[in-house]
Amino acid sequence: MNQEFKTSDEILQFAIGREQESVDLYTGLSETARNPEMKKVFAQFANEERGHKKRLQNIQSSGQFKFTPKEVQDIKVGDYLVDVEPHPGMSYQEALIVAMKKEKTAFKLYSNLAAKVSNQLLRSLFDSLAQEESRHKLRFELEYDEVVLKDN
Amino acid sequence: MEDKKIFTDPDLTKRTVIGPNGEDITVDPIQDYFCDALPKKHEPKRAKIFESFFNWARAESIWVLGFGTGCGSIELYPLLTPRFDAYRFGVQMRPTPRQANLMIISGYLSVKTLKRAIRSYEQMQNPKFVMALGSCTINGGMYFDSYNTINRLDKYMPVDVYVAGCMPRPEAILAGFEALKKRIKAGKAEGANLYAENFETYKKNQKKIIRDWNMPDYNW
Amino acid sequence: MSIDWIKLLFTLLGLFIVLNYGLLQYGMIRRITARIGKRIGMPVYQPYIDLIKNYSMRSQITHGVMFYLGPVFRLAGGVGIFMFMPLIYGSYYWSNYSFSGDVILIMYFMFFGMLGMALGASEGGHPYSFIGISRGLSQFTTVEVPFTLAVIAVAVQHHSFSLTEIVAGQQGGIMHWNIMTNPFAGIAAMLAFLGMMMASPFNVVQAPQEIPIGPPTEYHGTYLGLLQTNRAILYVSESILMVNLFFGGATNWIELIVKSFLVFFWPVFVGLVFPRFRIDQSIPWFLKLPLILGIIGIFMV
Amino acid sequence: MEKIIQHLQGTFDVKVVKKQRDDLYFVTVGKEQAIPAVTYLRDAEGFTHLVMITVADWMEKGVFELNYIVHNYELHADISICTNINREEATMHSAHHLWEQAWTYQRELKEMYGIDFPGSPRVDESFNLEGWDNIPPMRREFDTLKYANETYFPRPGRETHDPAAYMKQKLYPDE
Amino acid sequence: MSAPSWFPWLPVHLRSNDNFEEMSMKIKDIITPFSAWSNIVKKPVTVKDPFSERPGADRYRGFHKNDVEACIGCGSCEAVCENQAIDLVPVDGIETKKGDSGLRPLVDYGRCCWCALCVDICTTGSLTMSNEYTWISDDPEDFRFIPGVDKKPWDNSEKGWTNPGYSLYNPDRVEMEEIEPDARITSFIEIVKGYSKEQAEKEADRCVSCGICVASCPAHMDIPGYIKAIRDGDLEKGLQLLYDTNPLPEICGRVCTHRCEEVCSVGVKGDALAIRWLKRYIADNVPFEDYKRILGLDSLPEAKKHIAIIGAGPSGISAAYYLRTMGYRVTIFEAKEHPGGATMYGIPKYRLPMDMLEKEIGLLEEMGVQFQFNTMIGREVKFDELYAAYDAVFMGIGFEKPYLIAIEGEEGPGSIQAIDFLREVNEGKKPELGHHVAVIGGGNVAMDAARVSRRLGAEVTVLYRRRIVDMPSDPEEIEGCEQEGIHIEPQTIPTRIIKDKTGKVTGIEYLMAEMVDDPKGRRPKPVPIEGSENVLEVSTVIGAIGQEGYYDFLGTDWLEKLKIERGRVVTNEHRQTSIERLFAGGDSVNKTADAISAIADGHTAARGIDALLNKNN
Amino acid sequence: MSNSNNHKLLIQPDRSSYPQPDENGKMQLDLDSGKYVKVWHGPNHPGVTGNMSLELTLCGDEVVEAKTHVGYLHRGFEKIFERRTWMQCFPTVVRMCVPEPDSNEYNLAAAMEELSDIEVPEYAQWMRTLILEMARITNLLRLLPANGGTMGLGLGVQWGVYLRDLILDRFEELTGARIYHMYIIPGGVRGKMPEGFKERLINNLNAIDDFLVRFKRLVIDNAVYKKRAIGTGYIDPSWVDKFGIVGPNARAAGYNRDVRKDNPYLVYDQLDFEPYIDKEAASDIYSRTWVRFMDLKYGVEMIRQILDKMPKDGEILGKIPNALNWKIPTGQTYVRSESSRGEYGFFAVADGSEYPRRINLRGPSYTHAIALLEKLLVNANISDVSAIMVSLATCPPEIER
Repeated sequence: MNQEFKTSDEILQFAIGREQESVDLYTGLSETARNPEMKKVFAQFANEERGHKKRLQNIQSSGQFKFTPKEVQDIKVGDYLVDVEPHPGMSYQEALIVAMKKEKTAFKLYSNLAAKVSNQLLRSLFDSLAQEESRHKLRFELEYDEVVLKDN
Repeated sequence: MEDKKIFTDPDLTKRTVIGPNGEDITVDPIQDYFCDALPKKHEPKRAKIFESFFNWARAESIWVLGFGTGCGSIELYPLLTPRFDAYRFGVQMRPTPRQANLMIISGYLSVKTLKRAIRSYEQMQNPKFVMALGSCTINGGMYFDSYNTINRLDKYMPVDVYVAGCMPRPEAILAGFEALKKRIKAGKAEGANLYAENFETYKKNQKKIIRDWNMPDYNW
Repeated sequence: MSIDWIKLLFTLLGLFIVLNYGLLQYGMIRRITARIGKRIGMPVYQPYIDLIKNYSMRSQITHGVMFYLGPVFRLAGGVGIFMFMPLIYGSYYWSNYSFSGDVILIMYFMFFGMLGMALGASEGGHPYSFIGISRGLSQFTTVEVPFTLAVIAVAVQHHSFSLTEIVAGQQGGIMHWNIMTNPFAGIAAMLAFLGMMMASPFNVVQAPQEIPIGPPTEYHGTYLGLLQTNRAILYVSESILMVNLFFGGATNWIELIVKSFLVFFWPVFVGLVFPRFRIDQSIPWFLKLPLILGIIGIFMV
Repeated sequence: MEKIIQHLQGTFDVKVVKKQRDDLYFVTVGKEQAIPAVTYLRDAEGFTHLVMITVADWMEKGVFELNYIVHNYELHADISICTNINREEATMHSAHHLWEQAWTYQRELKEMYGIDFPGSPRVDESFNLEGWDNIPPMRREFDTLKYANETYFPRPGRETHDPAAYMKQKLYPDE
Repeated sequence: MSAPSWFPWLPVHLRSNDNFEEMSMKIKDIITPFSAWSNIVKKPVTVKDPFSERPGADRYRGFHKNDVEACIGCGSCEAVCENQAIDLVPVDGIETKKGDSGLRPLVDYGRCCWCALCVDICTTGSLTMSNEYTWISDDPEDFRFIPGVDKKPWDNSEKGWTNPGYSLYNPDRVEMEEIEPDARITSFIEIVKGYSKEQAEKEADRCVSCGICVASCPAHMDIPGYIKAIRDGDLEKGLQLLYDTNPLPEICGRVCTHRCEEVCSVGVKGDALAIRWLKRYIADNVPFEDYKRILGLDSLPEAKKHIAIIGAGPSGISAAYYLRTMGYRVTIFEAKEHPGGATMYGIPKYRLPMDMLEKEIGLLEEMGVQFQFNTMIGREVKFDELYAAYDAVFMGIGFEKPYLIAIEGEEGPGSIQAIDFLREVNEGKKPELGHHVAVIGGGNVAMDAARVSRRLGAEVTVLYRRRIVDMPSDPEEIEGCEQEGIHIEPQTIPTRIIKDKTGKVTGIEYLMAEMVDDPKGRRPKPVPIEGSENVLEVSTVIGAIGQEGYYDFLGTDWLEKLKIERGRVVTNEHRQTSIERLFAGGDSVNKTADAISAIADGHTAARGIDALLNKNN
Repeated sequence: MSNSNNHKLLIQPDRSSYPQPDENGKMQLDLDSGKYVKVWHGPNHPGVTGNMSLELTLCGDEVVEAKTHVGYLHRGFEKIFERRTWMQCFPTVVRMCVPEPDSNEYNLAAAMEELSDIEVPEYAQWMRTLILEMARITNLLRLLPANGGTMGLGLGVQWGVYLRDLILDRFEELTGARIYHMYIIPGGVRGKMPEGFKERLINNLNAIDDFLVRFKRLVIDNAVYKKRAIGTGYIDPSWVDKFGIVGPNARAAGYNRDVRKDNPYLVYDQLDFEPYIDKEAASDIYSRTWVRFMDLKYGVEMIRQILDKMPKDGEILGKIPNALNWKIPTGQTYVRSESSRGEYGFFAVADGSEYPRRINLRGPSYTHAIALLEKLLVNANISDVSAIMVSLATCPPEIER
C-alpha cells in the first residue's frame, strides 16, 4: 500500500474503506460458519466494526477530531500465536486469533503510515487511527486471555 | 399431677374465734393486717422551686433498702465499705422499706422473691426509686429459660436506672447512683406515680406469675 | 406570772443552736467512726439533707393516732429536757427554765419520751417494734436506776435538786467537778449514760441485725424527721445534762460545746469497738456494777 | 472397699456394681433393699455421713434412678446405693429416720420430681417453689424454655439468622 | 444459759476454777478492742474518684468489641453462648460473599454474663472485650448493640480480654497419611490413604458447625450435618445427607475442588477442616451393599415419564439419580465405552481409583437407570428423534475440545493435548513421552498431566504464564508436583516449539513475562519481555491451557435455537436452556468447571425438569 | 491459743415448760393462745445471710419453733443444665454459690475431666489450687468479721471486706473478673499469672496478716463478744454425723473433716498443712469463729506455700475436644472439694450426649441452714438468731440453686 495521502479526507476515506472490508470479512465468515454460535460471534464482530466505521464517518462529516496521545496497553497475546486461515469450521479461539491478528495488522499499517507522513495533522490522524486499532486489539486480547487462556 | 393443689397458708385463712361473751367472731387475717386502699398519685409541688429543692434533697440522700435479691448483692458489700464508701455520696442502707427510697434489685428475681420485692416496694413511700442491676433484670440474663425467674423487671415495677453487667462492679453501681441522682434532680424519677397510674397493668402481670396471691392487692 | 418574752426567745434560740449542733455533731461522729473503719464517711452536712428529704416525702401512712403522737411525745421529751436545763452557768438568758427542782423534771422527761415512743411504736403493729420497745423500756428502766442513784448522790452532795446550784457547786477548777469529788457516782452515771445513748454494747433496742430497727421500724417521712430532730436535740441535751451534773457545767458556749462533745464522744468511743449485749445480759449488767457504784456514790456522800 | 462390696453382694440382691474410682462405687439394688442397704452401710460398715440423696431422670427408660451417696470417714470412700423406681407412680421409702437432714432432700425431690416419701416430715410443704401448679419442674418432660417464654415476657425484637441459610438466601436467591 | 462472766461478783458456780487468771485476762479483753481507735491517725483507703481512678484490669472482661472487617459472621459466638445473648444480624455496608455471611453478632446485655467464651471460640479472633464496664441507662431497650458497628466509647480501648492463647477447638488438622513421593512416582496407586475412625472423629470434632461452607459449595451440601453425623458415629445418617445433594460422594470425597475448605471459618486462624476427606470417610466406610437400604432406594416410585440424558459425566449421573428418585425413567446416552465423563477419562487413577466410579455407576444401574454406551447423539441417534421421543432431555456433555496453544510447531507428533493424553493413560495405554516433558498451563489438568508424565518416567517442567499464586490449580496439587520433583516455571510464555529435521520435538522456546495490572481490575496479565528468550530442551509438549464445548451434534437447526455465549450454554436458574425441554449442566454450562458444580447442575436440572413436567400436567 | 475452755459450764435451759414436739417433730403450739408471736426473719432482713427467711415463733425473746424458708434464689439451675452443653454449663455453674464461685468451677471441671478422661497440665493444677485458696480467703474475709457484725460490731466487716476487695483485685488481674471468675475451665485454666502478680498478692497477704492481729484484738478477744458467743449455738458433737455437718462447723465440734486432707485433690497432697481442729469440741459460735479465724490464717500460709512451690510456667489447657461438640460418655460420678464452708460436691450424670443428664450440687449449707439451723434456733434468744446463722456460714444460693 504505497498510496500517497494528501488530505485528511482521503485518509479517513481509506480507513473507512478498511473498516468496511472488515465488516465484509466478518459478515462473510458469519454466513459461512457452520456453527451457529460462531455465526453469532462473527456477526457481533461485524457489528463492532460497523460501529468503528460509523465513528470515522462522523469525523469525516463533521471534520473535527480530537487526538490525545495515550499509550494503549499491549499485552502481546496475539504476537506469538500462529496465523489462522479463516475457514467455516472455526472455533471461538480461532475466531479471536483472526480478529487479533487483523487488528494488529491494521495497527501496524497506520503506525507505518504515520511514520511516513510529514504533515503534523495527518500524522496525528494516523496516530489516532493506530491507537484506535490497538484498542480494538487489546479488547480481543483480553477476551482471549480470559476465555482461552483461563488455565494458563 | 392432675390434682391442683390449693396454696393457702393456714395462718392467713379466715377463722372463727370465740369472743369474750361466747359469741363467734370471724377473723380474716388479711383484712386484719393490711389495708386495701389502692395507691394514689401524688402530684409534685406546684411551686417549681420547692420541688427542685426537694428533689435535690432526695437525690443527695438516697436510702437504700437492704434487700439482697440476687447475686448482685455481693457487690453491695464493697460499696458500703472502705474501698468505695458510697456513704460519701449520700447513700445509706436502711433495713426497713418504710424508710427507704431506693430499692436495688440486684439481679435475677425468682417468683418467690418477686412477691416479697413487690410487697417491699409497695411499702416504700412516694417518691421511691428502683435501680436494676445486671442482665437478669433487663432481659432474663443467664436465667432466661428458667421456670422460676422473671425476665423483665419493668413488667412488674417501674425501673429508674439499669446498670449493665453480670454483675456490675461497685464503680458501675456508683455511676448508677450518679445517673439516678441526675434523673431525680431533673424530676424524671416518678416511678411511684407511674406505678399508681398503671396499677392495673402491673397487678395483672404480677398476678400472672404469682400463683398463690394470699395478700391484698396493695400493701402500703 | 408574766412571761419573760426575751427569755423565751433565748430559749428558742438555744433550741435552734442545739438542733444544729446536734445535727452537725451527728455528722461529725459519723465521719470519725467512718475513719476508724478506714472510710471517708458521709459529708458532715448529710444529716441536714436527710432531714429535708424525710420532711419532703410525698406520702405518709399512719397506723392510728398514737402512731402519729409517738414521735411528737418523743420530741416533746427531748425539748422538755432542754427547756428546763441551764446551758451556760451564770447567764440569765441561757439558763432556760431551770428551777429548783429541774433535775427531777428532766428525769421525768427522759422517761416521757420513751413512753411516748412505746405507745406510738406499738400502734405501728410491727412485731419488731413490739420486741424493740419492750426491750427499750426494760433497759431504760434499769438504766434509770444507777443513773438516779448517781443523781441523788450528786443532789445529796450539793443539797439541791437544782441544776444551776449543782453547777455552781462545781465551780473553781477541775478538782471541784463531781466526777472528781464523787468518782463512784460519776462513773455510775457515765456507765448509765452508755445505756441512755443506746450505743453498743447496749443498743439492743434498735439492733439492726436482730430486730431491724426496733421501735422506729414503721416510722418514715415526717415521723422519722421528727425522730431525727428529736435525736439531735435529745442527745445533745443529755450530754449537756451530764456536763452540768458531773463536769462542772459551762460558762460559755465554747466550753459547753467542747465539754458536751467530749461527753457525747464517750459512748461512741466505747460503742464502736464492742458488740452489743443481749437484753438478758445488759439488764443484769446495769443492775450490777453501775448499781453498786451508784450506791457507793451515795454512801460516799 | 472390695470387701465391703462383697459383703453387700452377699447380703443384698445387688444388681450392678460400677467402680467409678477407687473410692467411689455405684451399687444398684432393688427398690425394697435400698434403705436396708444404706442402713447396713451406716451401722455396720461405718458409712456414717449421708452426702446426698439425688435423682437422675431416665425418661426413656421410664425410671428415676435414686442415689443415696454415703461416705465413710475412716476409709475416705463413698458408696452410692442406686435404685430405680417407676416414673409413673414414684414413691420411695423414707430415710428420714436414719439421718436428720434426709427429710430435706426428700422434700426437695417430692417437689422437683414428684417422688413421694410417705412418712417423711413436711414432705408436702413447698420447698423452693411457691404456688407451683405445673408438672414438677425437674421432670424431663417439663420444657422450661417454653414455660419461661409463655410466662415471663421475654423482651421482643430479637431475631437471629443461621449463617448457612442466610448466605444461601442472599447468594442464591433463586434456589 | 450464759457463760461465766468476767465480773467477780457473779455467783461462784458460774466462775471457773482459775478465777484470778480469768480476771486478768478479762480486763485485757476489755482494753484490747480499743486498739481499733488507732485507725484515727491512719488515712482512709477509699478510692477517691471511683469513676475514673480504677480502670478494669488488663484482662478485664468488659464490654464487647468486634473488628467487623475481620469478622466473617460464622456464628460460633452465638453457638457457644449459653444465654442466647448473641444474635447474628445483617449489617448495612457488609455484603454477603463467599466466606463471609454478611452477618455480625449483636450482643444483648440483657442476657450476657461476660464469660467471654464467645471471645475464646471466635474463629477469626475479631471478637474481643474491652476493659470498660460502666453502662447505665434508664431504657432497658438500650442494652443491645452490634459491637464494632454501633459506635461505643470503648471501641478504641486497648486493654481487655482477648483470646488468651488457647483455643476451644483444635486448630490443627488431623494429618492425612499419604504415600511418600518417592514411592508415588513409580505407580498409579492412590496417594491418599483415608482417615481411620479415630482420625475422622477427631477431625470432625474440630468443626464449629457454622455452615459458612454450605453456600460456597456449588451443590450446597449439608456439610455441618454430615460432619455431625461422623461425630455421632452415625455414618448412615451421614450418607443420607451426602446423597441428598450429591450422588457421587466417593468421587467428590477424592477429587472435589473443595471450595468449602477455602472459606472454612476454622481455617482463618488454623487449618481448614478436611471436609473432603471427611466426606470420603463416610462414603468409604459404609458398606456398599447397604446403600440401597440406607438411601431408601429399594422401592422407587413407578416411573411414568422418560428422560434422556446426554453424557454420563457427573452432571448426567447426578441428574439421572435425582430424576430416578423422583420417579422418572431415565436413559443415559454416552458416546464412549464407559460412564464417568471427565472423572473417568480425565482424572488420573492415583487420585481416583477406577473402582470408585464403578461402584457409584452400579448403584444407578441397580436403581433402574438405563445406559446406552457408545451411542453418540448426532451419530447413532439424531437429536431430533431424541427430543421427540423423550419428555425432557438433559445435556451434560462437558468440554471435550481442547484449546490449542496456537504457537508455531504445535502440529504434528511430540506435541499433544493433555486431555487426550490423560484419556489414553486411563484407557491403559502408555504414550511415548521421551525423557523430558513440558506441560503448558497451570490448571488441574496441567498438574494431572505433569504428574502422570512423571509416573511414566519423564522429567517434567510446567510452563505457566503467570505467577504460582495465580495458578488455578489446587494448592495441594502444586505441592504434590513439587514433592514429586516436577519443576514449575512461572511467568513463561511459550512462543515456539522447536523441531529437528525429522519433525521430532527437541525443545520449546519461551519468553519471560512480567505481570501487568488489568485495566478492568481482573487478574493481572502477563506481558512477555522482548528478548528474554529461553529454550528448554524437551521431547514432548503437552498443552493444557483449557477446553471448550462442542455442540455440532445438535445439528444446525437446534444450534440456531440454542443460546450459547462464549462457548457456554446459557441456562436459567433451573438449568433450562433456550429450548424448552432441553436442560443442560456441567462444564459446558458453569464457569467453575469442576465435578461438584456439575453435580449441583444435575440436581438443579432434575428439580427443574420435575417442575416443568409437573407444571405441564 | 486463748480459746476459752469454759464450755463445760454450759447451762442448758430448763425446757420442761416449753412446748414439746410431737412424734412428727412438729411443735405443739397453740398460736391463738396469745402466748406466742410469729416473726418472719427475712428475706428482707440485714441479719440473715443472703436471701432466705426464718419463720420464728417466739415466746418472749425465746424462739420456740423455727422453720427455714428457702427458694428465694431458686433459679432452676439443674433444669437449665439440661438445655446447656457441658461447656455451656461452665459459666452457669459459677452462679450457684455467689461468694465463692470457684469451687463450682473446679467441681464441674473435675467431674467432666473424670468422666471423659482428660489430663490437666501440672501448671494448671497449681493455678487451680491457688485460685481455690484465694477464693477461700476472700470468702473467709467476709464470713469471719460477719461473726462480729451480727452482734453490732461492724468495724471488723469494714476492714475485712476491704481486704477481700484487694484479693478481688488480684482475681480481676488473673481471671478478668471480680466475682464470677470463670477461670477453671474444664481441661485447665484460662490464663497465666500476669507480670508482678505474685508480689502484689504477697503484699495483700501481708496486709491480711496484719488484719488478723487487729481482728483478734477487736473481736475475738473482745469481752462482750466472748460473753455472747461462748456457749451460744452449741452443736453437740454427736450431731455431726446425724446432720451431715461438714467443714469448719464439724472441725469446731472436734471432728477432723477436711476434704483437702481426706480425699486430696489437685496438688493438695504436695502441700504441707494441717487443718485447725477445736480439740475441746467447744462447738459454739465462739469456737466456730475461732476455727474460721485459723482457716483464714492457714489459708494465707497455704497461698504462700503454693506460690513458693508451684512451677514457673507451663501449659494451661489440656487436650480438650471442641467446646461446641463436647460429648461425655455415659457415666456418673461424685466429685467433692473443700470450700470455705465445708465439703462441696457435684453429682454428675452423663448420658453420652453433649448435654448433661443431671448435675446436682451438694452444698454444705443445705444441711447447715435447714435441718441443723432449725434445730439450733429452738430455745435460742432472738438476738442470737442471726449470730447463730452467720456462725454456720450458710449461703442460700447453694441451697436453692
